[in-house]
Amino acid sequence: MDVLHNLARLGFFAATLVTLAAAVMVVTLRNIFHCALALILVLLGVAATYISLKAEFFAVIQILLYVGAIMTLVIFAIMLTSRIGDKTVLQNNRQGLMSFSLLALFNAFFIGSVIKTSWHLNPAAMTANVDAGVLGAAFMNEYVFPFEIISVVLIVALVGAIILGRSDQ
Amino acid sequence: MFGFGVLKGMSVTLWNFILSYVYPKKGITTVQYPEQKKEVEERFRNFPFLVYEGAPDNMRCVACDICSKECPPKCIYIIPEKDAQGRVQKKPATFDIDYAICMNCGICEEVCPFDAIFMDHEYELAEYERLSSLLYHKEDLLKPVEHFAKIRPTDYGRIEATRAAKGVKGRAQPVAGAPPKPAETQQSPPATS
Amino acid sequence: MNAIPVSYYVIFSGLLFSIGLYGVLVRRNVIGILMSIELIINAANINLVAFSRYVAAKPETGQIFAAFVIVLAASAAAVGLAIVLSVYRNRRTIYTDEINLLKW
Amino acid sequence: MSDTAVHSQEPQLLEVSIGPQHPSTHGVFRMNVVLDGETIVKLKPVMGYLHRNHEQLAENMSYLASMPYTDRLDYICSMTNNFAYAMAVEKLAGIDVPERAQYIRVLMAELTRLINHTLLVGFLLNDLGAFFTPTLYAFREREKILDFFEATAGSRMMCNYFRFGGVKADLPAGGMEQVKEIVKNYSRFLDEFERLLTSNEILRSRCQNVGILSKELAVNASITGPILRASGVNYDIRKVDKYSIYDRFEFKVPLGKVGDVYDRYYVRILEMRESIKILQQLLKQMPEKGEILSAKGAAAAKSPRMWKPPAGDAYGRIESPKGELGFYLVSDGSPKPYRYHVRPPSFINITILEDMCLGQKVADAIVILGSVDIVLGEVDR
Amino acid sequence: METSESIFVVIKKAILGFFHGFLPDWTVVIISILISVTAIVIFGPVTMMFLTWLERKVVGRIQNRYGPNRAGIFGLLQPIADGVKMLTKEDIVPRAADKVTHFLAPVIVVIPALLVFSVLPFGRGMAAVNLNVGLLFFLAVSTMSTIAIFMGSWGSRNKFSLLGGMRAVAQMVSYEIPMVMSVVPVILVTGSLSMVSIVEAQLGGKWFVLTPWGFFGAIVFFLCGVAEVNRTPFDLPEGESEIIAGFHTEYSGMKFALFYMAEFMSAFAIAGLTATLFFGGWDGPLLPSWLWFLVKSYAMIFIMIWFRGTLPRFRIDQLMGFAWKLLLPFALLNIFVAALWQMLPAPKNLIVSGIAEAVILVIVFFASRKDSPKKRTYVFAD
Repeated sequence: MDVLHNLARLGFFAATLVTLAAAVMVVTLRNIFHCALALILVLLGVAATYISLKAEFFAVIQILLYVGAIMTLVIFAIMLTSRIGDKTVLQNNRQGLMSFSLLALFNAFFIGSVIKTSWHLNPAAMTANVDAGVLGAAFMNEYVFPFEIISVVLIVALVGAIILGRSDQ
Repeated sequence: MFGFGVLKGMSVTLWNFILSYVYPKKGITTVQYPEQKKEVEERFRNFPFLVYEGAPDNMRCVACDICSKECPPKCIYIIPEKDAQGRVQKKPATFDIDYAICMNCGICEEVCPFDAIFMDHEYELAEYERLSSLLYHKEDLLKPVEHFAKIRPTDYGRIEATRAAKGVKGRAQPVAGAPPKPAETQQSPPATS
Repeated sequence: MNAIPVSYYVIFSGLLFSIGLYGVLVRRNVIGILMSIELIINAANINLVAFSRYVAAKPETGQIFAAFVIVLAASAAAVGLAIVLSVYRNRRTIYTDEINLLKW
Repeated sequence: MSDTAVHSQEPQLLEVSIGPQHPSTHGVFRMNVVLDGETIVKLKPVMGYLHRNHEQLAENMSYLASMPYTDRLDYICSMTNNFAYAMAVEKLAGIDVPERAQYIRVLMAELTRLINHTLLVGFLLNDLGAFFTPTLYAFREREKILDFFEATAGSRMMCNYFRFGGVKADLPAGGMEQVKEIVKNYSRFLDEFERLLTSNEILRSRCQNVGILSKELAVNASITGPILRASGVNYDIRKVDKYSIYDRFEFKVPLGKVGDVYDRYYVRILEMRESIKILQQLLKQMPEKGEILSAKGAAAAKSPRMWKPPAGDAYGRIESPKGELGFYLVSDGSPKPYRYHVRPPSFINITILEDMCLGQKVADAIVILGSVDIVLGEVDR
Repeated sequence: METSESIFVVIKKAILGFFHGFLPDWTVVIISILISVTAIVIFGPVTMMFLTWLERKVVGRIQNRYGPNRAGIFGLLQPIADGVKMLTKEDIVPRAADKVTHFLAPVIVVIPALLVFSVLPFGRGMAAVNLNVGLLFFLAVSTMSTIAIFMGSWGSRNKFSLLGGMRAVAQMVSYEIPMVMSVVPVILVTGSLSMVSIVEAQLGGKWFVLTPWGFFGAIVFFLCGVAEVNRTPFDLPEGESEIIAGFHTEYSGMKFALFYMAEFMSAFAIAGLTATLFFGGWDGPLLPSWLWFLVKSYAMIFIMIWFRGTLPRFRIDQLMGFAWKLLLPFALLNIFVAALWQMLPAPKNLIVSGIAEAVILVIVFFASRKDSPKKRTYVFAD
């Protein structure tokens, strides 16, 4: 079954590459709607990454929430703020070169340090099964307080969004 | 309240659905056209045709041009025949009806003093080309009076009766002898177009 | 599958983060900036989930925090886009360099 | 680059041109709609795509030759168009109509009303988004009446049946039985129709309080027909003029209270029921035999190009299914009318479209247009 | 009986056994996956073709017509004729269109519609993938079609398309919520997100639809599902009488057919999911399990077509009101009722949850009475 594992790894790397390429598209494309579509591709790639981490539940949640909800919101905002016949205008400012070089520098250091680091792996965690039940139990027991707080935050945010987004009349 | 009106409506459609299977006579209204044809009514009128008696040469039309003048969309075009001396004969040389323009109103039939033009029942006249193929000439338009008797027996009976009463029998020969005067007096002179 | 070392995930998320940061720095369009922020958040989430799978004492911890992050991202997106819409309604633009008045 | 900092408080508007190629504009009608989201802030009806020069044509041909052209005004109700035109010419020339012909005329007019209202309700439901079922039920019933028209007049839609001073031909053999059958079954069909539609919550919520037309506006804009009566104005020319023999029948005029789409829908259903009542009385009263074309009329029909009405003018109007249909004729004594004018109910009723649509959703505009009941042949002429 | 019951499983095993003879293990796994994928990829379009025929037939019969009856016996070849016609049509791309998006949208819209079939249990042991988050997977993937519709409407650069796309997204996002909420009771009672275990929890006629919460949950879920796949009376995004065809106004030929295909496949998927969640999936006596599943799914499909044959369309604000004001509270309260059902012992729970459901119904009835349309009276003048 080694071949299958290798195939899976290959799939993972391909997904990673596609994700990164799509991410680059998100920040470089001129048409903002295309950027949003590329972002959806990124989110799906990230969901694939979660699957490779054996977090299927989380991957599905990622699709459901990010692609289903947040991206819909983003696209709606794009639709409402740009006219249908608009020409594509310059989307980037003139800080591109500087930002790129700084970030390249940062990444060089970052990747170097990551490769050098030896991680203290936890073999128990690597094989453990994390399904919806385990997550739910954790939410309801250990993390119940943050869970409640986050729900309050969400409600406040939604109410705030409604108030902000409401037209004046 | 909410939903019951919808359910009531849905019961109607379900009833029609079931009816179409158990009692197709009432539940289905489709006429399977090319195979099955709905019989047209006797008075149904589509496009006009010219009547002849016996031979196509013996047509009732005298080229009086009334129908062509009364025709609301002006789709009839008549040129009377002329003999060697250039005298106008009581017979059309050209009698064209543009079926593409004709609107089936039946006025030509009503105004014709000679009962020479009638509305046909033929309705399958589709053509690929609409200019020349729908322009019907005299030869295409001529049909025997028996055809008229077949498609509209009631009207045929009535019209023949009045014709007999007026003493008109067929159409006089264009040559030889004095032509019998038609009963109508307002017959206009043949067109000079 | 576990043969993929954790550093791959970290580098992946680092690159994603950098791209997102680049977007935040260079984008003029507010919605573009928000989308770049989503990239950054996703990079963080990958880290959380990956570390919880490889390093953490309990494998669900990271996922739970990632879930919190998603909720916060949703809130941020909702509020942020609402702000964008109201800015657009008032100013007819969503380009950061054109929103240059301190009041309207 | 972009339009920087336009300090306008206007919401973003979207201008949409609904029509002339659109599935539910009932022909080639066009509405220029300005939308705020889905709400209409401005609506401009654009018409004339089907203009055929009807009036000018009629002024250049004999009186009878216009008769088939009136069929094509409101091509769903050719019989009532004929009726109005025949009435105008009869007034002009002083032709009287024999008894039996009057009955046949009213019979045809009321059957036409049934056709029109049934079809209208079907199409209204199509505009509401139903997938053709009510329309096809309406067609199913209409077909029976059209069969009768074909048997009598020779044509299903373009009947060309009325003549000055009567009608073209008597009812065919078996015609009376056919009508009796239609009248008998029609109220059963209406029951089925109502079961399908009237209590349907979706239809009610879509139609109620949508496109309200106030009494005052309706009167001021000279709206006629079921739309006017749905707004609560009691005005039915059959009652007001008592033309033809309408004074011999007992019928009522249903009136709405709110004046919205639902009232217009239901007033029409009720009118159909009243029409059935008229037809039932008519079938009882109708004389078995009799003249169908007066002598004067026969002369006019035999040689239309020679027939000259006296100089003068006349306005003949009837309550067509869509409203007041009138023909105004001026004669200078020649065989052609000097002036020929149509008062088309569709055209005048459509003028208040914007007033009814403002502030409604775009889907409502379609429904309101459907409830006004226009036929483009009549609007554009 | 036994063979017909598991005929497809047996066939798959036989094929795999054949390949196992001479191929290494890992290829067998891949072949196994391929067989499932092929089965779904064939099943989806075939279902769609059959559904187009069925819809036209049923609607035709409702409208006193025959429906398609020319191509083949009972017109069964009509979908093929349609397909040929679609293929030979000109592929029109508007000049102003966003070409890439316009091209990708119909491709992308089919993918989620096909993907959701992978977790549906078509019969005993006949789910292509027994995912332990199957239900969530279904819901998550079906939201993806929103994006494709959006792409289509945006890419067409047509105002009608744009309106349709806006409507589609608003509608699908709104109906997602009561839909998920109406599924929660099922998850609550079965304690699993896997479709297979949900069906197994209902084996032996213990269908959830026979419980008070399940009955109303099924109604809510089905209505939401109908809205989710944009069918009458919730077909606003493509309401042809208002915005012509909504998001696919500018599509022709095969691209249009792909949208159509996606719509019908999702409709079938929703019907299948309703059957799985509330009607016991493939559970049933006598007939083989997969046939039971199909019978139940097609019963749901019939109801959808019946809706289509009867009902007019909602308006956008009414549609939103229906989701947020009626279905969502109802679905939320239904969770509570399901919890009651689960907590209480066997005979008591039926009564208690039944009463609770009745109370909820009465509350909803009175709460919605103000908004609901009225009966009217008319006066008659002489």
